[in-house]
Amino acid sequence: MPRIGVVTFPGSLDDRDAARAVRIAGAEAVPLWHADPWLYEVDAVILPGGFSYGDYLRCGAIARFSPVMESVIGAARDGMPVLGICNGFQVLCESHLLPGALVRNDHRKFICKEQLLRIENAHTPWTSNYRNGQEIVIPLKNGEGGFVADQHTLDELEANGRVVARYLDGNPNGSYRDIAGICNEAGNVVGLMPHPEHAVEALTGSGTDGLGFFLGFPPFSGADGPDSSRSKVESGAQA
Amino acid sequence: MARVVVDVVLKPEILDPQGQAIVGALGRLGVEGVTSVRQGKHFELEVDDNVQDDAVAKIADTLLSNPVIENYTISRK
Amino acid sequence: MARVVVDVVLKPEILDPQGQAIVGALGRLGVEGVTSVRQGKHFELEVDDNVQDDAVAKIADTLLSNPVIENYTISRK
Amino acid sequence: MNVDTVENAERTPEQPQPFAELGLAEDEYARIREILGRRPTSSELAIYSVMWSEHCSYKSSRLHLKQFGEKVPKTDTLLVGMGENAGVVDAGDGWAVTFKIESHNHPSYVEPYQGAATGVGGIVRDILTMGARPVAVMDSLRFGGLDAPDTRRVLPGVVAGVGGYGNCLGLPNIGGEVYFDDSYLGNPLVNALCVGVMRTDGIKLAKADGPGNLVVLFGARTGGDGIGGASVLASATFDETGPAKRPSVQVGDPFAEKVLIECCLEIFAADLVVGIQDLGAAGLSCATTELAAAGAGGMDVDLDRAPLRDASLVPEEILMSESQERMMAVVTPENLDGFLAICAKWDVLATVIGTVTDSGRLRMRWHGETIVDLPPRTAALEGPLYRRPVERPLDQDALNEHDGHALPRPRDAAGLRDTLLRLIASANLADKSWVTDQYDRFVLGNTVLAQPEDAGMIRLDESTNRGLAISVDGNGRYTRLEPYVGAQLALAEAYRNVATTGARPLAVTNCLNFGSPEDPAVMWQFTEAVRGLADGCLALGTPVTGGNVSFYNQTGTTPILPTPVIGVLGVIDDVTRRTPQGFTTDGALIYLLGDTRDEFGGSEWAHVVHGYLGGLPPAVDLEREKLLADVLINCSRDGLIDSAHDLAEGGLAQALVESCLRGDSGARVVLPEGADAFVTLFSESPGRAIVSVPRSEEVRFTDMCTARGLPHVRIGVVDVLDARLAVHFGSDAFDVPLRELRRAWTSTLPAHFD
Ligand SMILES: Nc1ncnc2c1ncn2[C@@H]1O[C@H](COP(=O)(O)OP(=O)(O)O)[C@@H](O)[C@H]1O
Ligand SMILES: [Mg+2]
Repeated sequence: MPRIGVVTFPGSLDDRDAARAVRIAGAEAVPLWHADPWLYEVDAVILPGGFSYGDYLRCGAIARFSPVMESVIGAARDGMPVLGICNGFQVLCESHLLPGALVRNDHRKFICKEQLLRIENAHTPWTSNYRNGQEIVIPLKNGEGGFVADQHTLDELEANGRVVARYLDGNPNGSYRDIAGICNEAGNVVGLMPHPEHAVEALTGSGTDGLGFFLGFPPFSGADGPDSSRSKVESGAQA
Repeated sequence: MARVVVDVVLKPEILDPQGQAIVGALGRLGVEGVTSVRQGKHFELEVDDNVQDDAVAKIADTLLSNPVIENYTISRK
Repeated sequence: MARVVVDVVLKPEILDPQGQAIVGALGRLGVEGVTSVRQGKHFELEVDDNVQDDAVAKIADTLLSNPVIENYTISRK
Repeated sequence: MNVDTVENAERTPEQPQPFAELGLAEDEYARIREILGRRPTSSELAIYSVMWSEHCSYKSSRLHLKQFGEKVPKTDTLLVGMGENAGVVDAGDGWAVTFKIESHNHPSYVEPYQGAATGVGGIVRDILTMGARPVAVMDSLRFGGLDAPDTRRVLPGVVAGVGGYGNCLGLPNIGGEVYFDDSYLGNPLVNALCVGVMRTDGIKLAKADGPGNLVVLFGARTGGDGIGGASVLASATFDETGPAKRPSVQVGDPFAEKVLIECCLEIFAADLVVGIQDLGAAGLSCATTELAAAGAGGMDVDLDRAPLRDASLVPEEILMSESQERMMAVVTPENLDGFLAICAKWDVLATVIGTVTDSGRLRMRWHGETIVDLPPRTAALEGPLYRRPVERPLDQDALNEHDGHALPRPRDAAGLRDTLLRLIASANLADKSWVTDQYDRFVLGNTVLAQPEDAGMIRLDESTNRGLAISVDGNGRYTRLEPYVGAQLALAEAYRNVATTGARPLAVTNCLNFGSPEDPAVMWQFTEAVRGLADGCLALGTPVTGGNVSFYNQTGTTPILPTPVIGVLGVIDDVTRRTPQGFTTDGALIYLLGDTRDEFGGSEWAHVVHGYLGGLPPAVDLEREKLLADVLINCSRDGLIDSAHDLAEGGLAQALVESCLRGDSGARVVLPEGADAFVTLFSESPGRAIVSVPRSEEVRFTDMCTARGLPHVRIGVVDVLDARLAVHFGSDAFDVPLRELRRAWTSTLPAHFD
């Protein structure tokens, strides 16, 4: 069974949800604690939503310096799949694992809604269960979800297929080029503003469109996971 | 045109969770010598030359700060 | 003990919805002469006397601001 | 700094003291002297003044609230009744649920964001204190007129504050209310509800038992927040207070509270506390006196050990401080290390500040000298009790007589259509998603129903699908017209909303928002409302488990509309059986359940179209409410209906529009033959709901209604593909495209606040 770590920072909120999503997807959720550097040989890591350390300064700014992040940053550079959702996305940007930054929504309000998205890159370990161009609905909830980067960075993201998901049916937070999610050059690190972990059961959340994000394991071909005998996903990231 | 800066800070007796979070983070980062941090807001206004300080004070009072919990200072650059 | 102020503002090319909203509100209040507002953050640090400017710059660079979107200035009071 | 010690107080019996400034009456002060046998020290005076304030002692209301305990229905679901931080209800399978609603009205007017935020923070700590994990919040909000400039200041701040704090705690917001009325302009109402869940053997109580046990203060440091807030801010009108004299308000730190919640839950799980109390209004004064009074009877406290944020605070201020995010626990010496270790893990500051004793005295020391020595019961439990004068308002008869029967009513299709569009776009009936979209409803992954559904519903147990449902309701205009009935209408609506989703209503919480108790007319409204609520709860079999009274909601001498806000909690065995509000099944038959009468007193129609308030509110029939609830619950259990929506303000028309828009389905409606179309569409008779019944279940459904004697009439059919609401009556008809309905219903709030 793939083992997926879910990090809890003080102020993490969606860590239980992410762990539940992992379990529903048939994997084992391994709790990781912000103050411990150990990753317990997990195959992938999820940085969940929430307000790490209160997010008073800038979202993700303080979490970036936690002991667990040091290990996550190292593992991500070595190819371990990492998914940052909402606050996790902010942490990834603050950690410079992903380019750009997330700023206050252009309408200045927190927004919680069911959001239509288009998957633009189905070749990351987190999106391999979708088709390019597939439209899904998952919850979006953030106060600082506006993705910004300079023109050059944006062009580069577009040119290299690093925009993973885009908002459809109206831009909910002022993100440049309607960007909802991006990945790093290697494709193993994905940041996503909306919340697939809130769309894994028909009874709660917005349906089951988000489950695919958690089904893409055994691990990403680029990763030299602790259990390398495990078969690899065919469609590894195409950088 | 002139640039006027309004800095809004929480009154000293009011809790500043933001500043506290920063002090905590600095501690974890091993930075020493910073004993307290207060976080406030910083506004840069471009105003016509005929806008006087008392007009800016009124703006600061009603819109940029809540006098119940915050103080502000005005400076021209 | 010394007080050091760090002001962090969004880079000019980054949209500042809060500043814009303030301009809009001023218009509704009938205040004239304010052509633009940018909102940033204002930090007041109490530091030991031996803390030098470069140490503060490092704090501002790594923690208080995100260089991707923000600039900062440091001043001593 | 000269500190007033007990010794000093004994030496200087005649020293004048500022009891009046602290809100104490002369005879109250005299009683304190009598209790102590000397003058109080200034610290003791601080304690008594906050503990004997209206806010903490309920001195004007206690006499009347007793009814909730006296008229308690026979029920085996109550695990903890009134009097604790919150009541606890048995939800089955070993689950216990606790819930409570509380006001934060005045602070939200002064500083909307922080006032509302700390309102949420406070009620969440109350729930946590019972030993429960908080699992959801709700908010009931009332503001001045939609067009009033100050509403633009207050509403966005309040909503951002409710959201800012609740979202940051990771608690889904699953429902609430937003109302507008001019009477709330200088007195917005911000009532926050929290619900928590625990195992029945995990209930914690606020008492300091076991002499020798340690008293631990943990969480945030104590600062100068809201000093005097409890008595000055929450118990006296502040309309004449100029900006310079504005009272200081509290600032919340939701991150500190989130950490405190996780820390407490870990401590509870390890069974490391004997008793626990949150620090809310009246802070340390309240926590120490209440814990001691409910437990072994005494406590010794070293006040200088309390960690301070501001070193210049004096003992009186420390005792009155309302700094947020603090808790007090009683811990055995053996468990102290374990307790402190968990606090350290969560980076929560914890300090032993005292010991439990059986001396019958609360003693506090400061720099080695005794500054407090009082019997804690006298502060916590034996506060003053007032029988305030009660007098029916002089204008009440005139108000009830002028019932507005002559107000012109629309008759033809065009007039009815216009009225419908106008009503759904009106402030109180319009879509509230501008507000509720600022609240996280998904977090924790157990939200089965949330706004705009009739009630919020949370799954308690993933393995069994057992769940709970809650609704909060109130109607100030109904209550103004007839307080006894108004309170019962609010209760009936919340009860009905819960049953509409398929859950069985079990228990009640309430927040009573009124003007000054020193005004006999207000006191009449209050006593009538309390009597109505107590009688109503007895009739429905749903005990009151707790609540909150907020007096002095008035501007000058003009009180707000009397506004009891009632929360009803229900339980459902299987949340997969829940009944949602929207029409979704093509061809399903729409039935109207209950009786429709010509009832427009206090209605939205009279208010919106004629600006009129007069007559009597709709008549309430609690036996009928029970019957309707039974039918709705059985329908859910047996799978007889696909949707249900209760009828309330705006009547049938509003309910039809909401069910259509929620399910994005059209409907063809034929009003019952011979019925007055206007009355059928817009009357606000309670005890009604609309349901959609799949054709295959129609016979079973109607058989059940007939057998139980519930009036039911088929009024139409769901037409998923025909995107409009068509209404036929007599030989006439009108229809409105869903697009037009949606635009009218959803544009109002954004147009005012964006
Ligand atoms: N302040 C609020 N917070 C959360 N939900 C709200 C709020 N105001 C209204 N709602 C939700 O909007 C919906 C419509 O409210 P309302 O018309 O008062 O419902 P009802 O009449 O059925 O009680 C309900 O689901 C209610 O819970
Ligand atoms: Mg209602």
